[in-house]
Amino acid sequence: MAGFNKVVHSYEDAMAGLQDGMTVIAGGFGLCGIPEGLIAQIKKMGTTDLTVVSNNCGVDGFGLGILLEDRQIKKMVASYVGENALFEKQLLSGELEVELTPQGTLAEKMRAGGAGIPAFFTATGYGTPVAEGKETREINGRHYVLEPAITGDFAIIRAWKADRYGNLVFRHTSMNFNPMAATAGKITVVEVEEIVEPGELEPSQIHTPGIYVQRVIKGNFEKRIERRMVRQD
Amino acid sequence: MAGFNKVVHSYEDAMAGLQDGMTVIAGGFGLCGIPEGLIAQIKKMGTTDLTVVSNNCGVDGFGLGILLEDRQIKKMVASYVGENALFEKQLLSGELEVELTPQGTLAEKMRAGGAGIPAFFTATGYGTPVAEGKETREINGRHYVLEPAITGDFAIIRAWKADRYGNLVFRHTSMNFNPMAATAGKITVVEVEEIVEPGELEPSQIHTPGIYVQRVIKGNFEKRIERRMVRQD
Amino acid sequence: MALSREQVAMRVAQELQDGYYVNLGIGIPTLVANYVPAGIEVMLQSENGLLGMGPYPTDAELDADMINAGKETVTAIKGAAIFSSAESFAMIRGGHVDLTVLGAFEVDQNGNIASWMIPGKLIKGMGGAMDLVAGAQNIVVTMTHADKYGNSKLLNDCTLPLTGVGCVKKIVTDLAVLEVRNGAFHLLERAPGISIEEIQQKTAGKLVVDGDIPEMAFS
Amino acid sequence: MALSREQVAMRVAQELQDGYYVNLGIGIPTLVANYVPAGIEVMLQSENGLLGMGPYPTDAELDADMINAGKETVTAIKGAAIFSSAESFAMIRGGHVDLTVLGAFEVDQNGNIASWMIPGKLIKGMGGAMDLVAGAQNIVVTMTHADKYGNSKLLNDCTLPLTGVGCVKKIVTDLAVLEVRNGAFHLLERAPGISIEEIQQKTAGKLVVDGDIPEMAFS
Repeated sequence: MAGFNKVVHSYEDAMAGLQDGMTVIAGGFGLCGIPEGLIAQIKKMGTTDLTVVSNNCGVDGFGLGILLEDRQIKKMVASYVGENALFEKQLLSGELEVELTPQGTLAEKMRAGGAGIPAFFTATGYGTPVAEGKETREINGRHYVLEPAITGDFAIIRAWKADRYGNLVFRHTSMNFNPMAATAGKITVVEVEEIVEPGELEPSQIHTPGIYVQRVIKGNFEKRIERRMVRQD
Repeated sequence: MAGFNKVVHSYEDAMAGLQDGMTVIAGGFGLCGIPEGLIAQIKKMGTTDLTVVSNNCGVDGFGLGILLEDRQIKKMVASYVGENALFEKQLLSGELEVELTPQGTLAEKMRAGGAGIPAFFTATGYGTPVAEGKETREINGRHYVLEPAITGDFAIIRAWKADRYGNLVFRHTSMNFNPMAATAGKITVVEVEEIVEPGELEPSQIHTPGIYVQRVIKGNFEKRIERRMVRQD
Repeated sequence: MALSREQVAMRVAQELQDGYYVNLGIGIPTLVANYVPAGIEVMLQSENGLLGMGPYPTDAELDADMINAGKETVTAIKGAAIFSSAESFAMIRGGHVDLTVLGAFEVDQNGNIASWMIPGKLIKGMGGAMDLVAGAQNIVVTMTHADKYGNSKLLNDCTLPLTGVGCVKKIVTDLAVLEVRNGAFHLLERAPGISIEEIQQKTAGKLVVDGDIPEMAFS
Repeated sequence: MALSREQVAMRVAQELQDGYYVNLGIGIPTLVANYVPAGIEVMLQSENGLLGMGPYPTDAELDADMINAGKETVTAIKGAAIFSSAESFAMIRGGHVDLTVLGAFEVDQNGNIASWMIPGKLIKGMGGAMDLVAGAQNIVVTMTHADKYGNSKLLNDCTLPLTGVGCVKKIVTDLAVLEVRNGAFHLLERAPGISIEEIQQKTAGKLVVDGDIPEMAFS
């Protein structure tokens, strides 16, 4: 049973092995579905020169944004980074490198990385700065760009429920990039709201099968809301 | 509401528009998860010169195998066709063309077809007859084959439950190729065991979102077992 | 008179058809959801992984795990589906979304669109816009016809970095509805009280005015 | 004496490690599940979309919607996951499966394998075998050392159409355990009572015999 008990009990164990210069793929969209405690642990460890792959880089003072404070991120691969001032400052000063990637291409690059597809063609970005320096090809009358897959030394994700095998279920739209990120890490670490017994998750309703997951830790989440909108009813 | 009520009430309506020479992608693995009634309707319609894309071609007298009886299939794209004698006979006599495709590549080609990825690289089949005539490329020291996507004029699939929006849930391992087939048809027709009200399916537990589905019909299934194995307990 | 933001949204809403799957961008496009014509139903796709987006939540419904692509809290309608970003963009890239409505800085007469980056200003990123314009069956662009200095946004050639090539089919501005076809902007409708001359004057790209051009109708 | 099918499976089972995800092919590989060593746990992957395959069902459990890649009715263990064929082969192709055990017609000293097609006989198709040999971290081949006419199946070069190139790491036959490395078969173990001479005589490809070659141990 030891071999399949992936639950760890400290953030130190959860992120053990992370080293300077590694690539970390992070799940989440904005502040939704982000592994808050794992990010905090990376800040605590002080690991530097990281390449971070994530749709966004959090906000000032929360989410991945906190890794900017001590300049732990060398390069960011993201689709949208317009939410924090520190990011802008480090980008303009040349301390931070950014590779802007269309959101759908980013999701597909992670999936491809996990699925053993080293590269794929997409129409997204053809004729734009995104295609510069990349191979393009006309297929059946449309133009496409060849995009390489992404894999990471670590993937850090958030899920709702996990069992000790690492089977995962996500809650509502906090799913977003988490399932693909999970597949693309050499070591995939999942921070969850709840750990359940094997068999409690209906097999055909598992979003991420445990084979992709190396470590599971139970976290506590602030779940900060980025744009609180309510209607009066 | 009319625009999203995808439920049809006859097999004639379900397969309306199918014409000689079209490409039909079918879900199912062996006899598990196959759209029995939709296949029977194609037999009844007598449509010919079909290209059928499916992991298998049923067995003699059941599943896609019945479309061989009146020679409705011109070409079969499949990974394994060793289960029926009529298939063998038509193949050897030259009445039937077959394009053998590795199972994982077949699944990925359907997914790519539905996802707007016209082609992708895979290591599967490199150095084998599957790669003959195809572009190959070395990426990071491994050899890969470029595989084109598959799309169909029709996709015929089986699901467990559907709502009128076409949202689908599959039962156990009858899922198999059905979700990818669903995405790759210009017209995707789903035969289901049960039609439920919108809202009965938990949104994050829907396997196939309704956007991929054009028609839903309630069927009755024989669910023939190909290899019945039981243990004595 | 030039249309208000709400009127632009109202006019765009006339492009909706029953059973359409629609992705609405941030800004004016978002308002389109308020003007879906009576008797038709559309399903809103939000690219972070939600098909069947509903209104903002009540205080009681508020849930940090339920947001839209603008990172706003939202709800899901009955019959909604929630999925991963890869699945969401499979839908978009695969051409399953019927209509995308989005804003732009510039559009040109060949259907090119620039909407994500102004060099020299901060680069925020393209988000899902490049996938949306490459993937949707129909792209409608909403924007003011000219910028605040009076410079046309309908050009011969976009000057800013592109979001997509040859993808824009229709443009709804505060002055006009135009179709992009055969290397030109074809004027289809005028805003009430706006003259063809004014539209001509504020359109830098090639404008085709063929026959009578009706005023937009807001019933 | 040459090993029985069960003994080959028992020997292959010694390759299992605690926590391994394993895909077992049809035939002898399937038997490996019966000999998982005490104290370790492995998870069986069936490529039609099941991770955590259990034993055959009882009559009461029998369900047509629950099959394995051999199209046999099966069960799922507690903690199993079920998914689509695309997801299943994402796992396989992406290198997440630790070990694949499968049969073969021929293997050669460069790790090439031929297992799916004999020209002139009916072509049944490769099923998932090509993906499995291209994707798994470790490939163990089980087969008889020679065919029924005494012809070696361990060759310089495969003569039949290939399933995969340079992918076979280890071979367990009825006579020996061999590792494929540096363009040769390296003899690791002999079946009890089988001489090196007999193995040499039945191995057409380059065989390296380095030092003492122990007999297989079946505890």
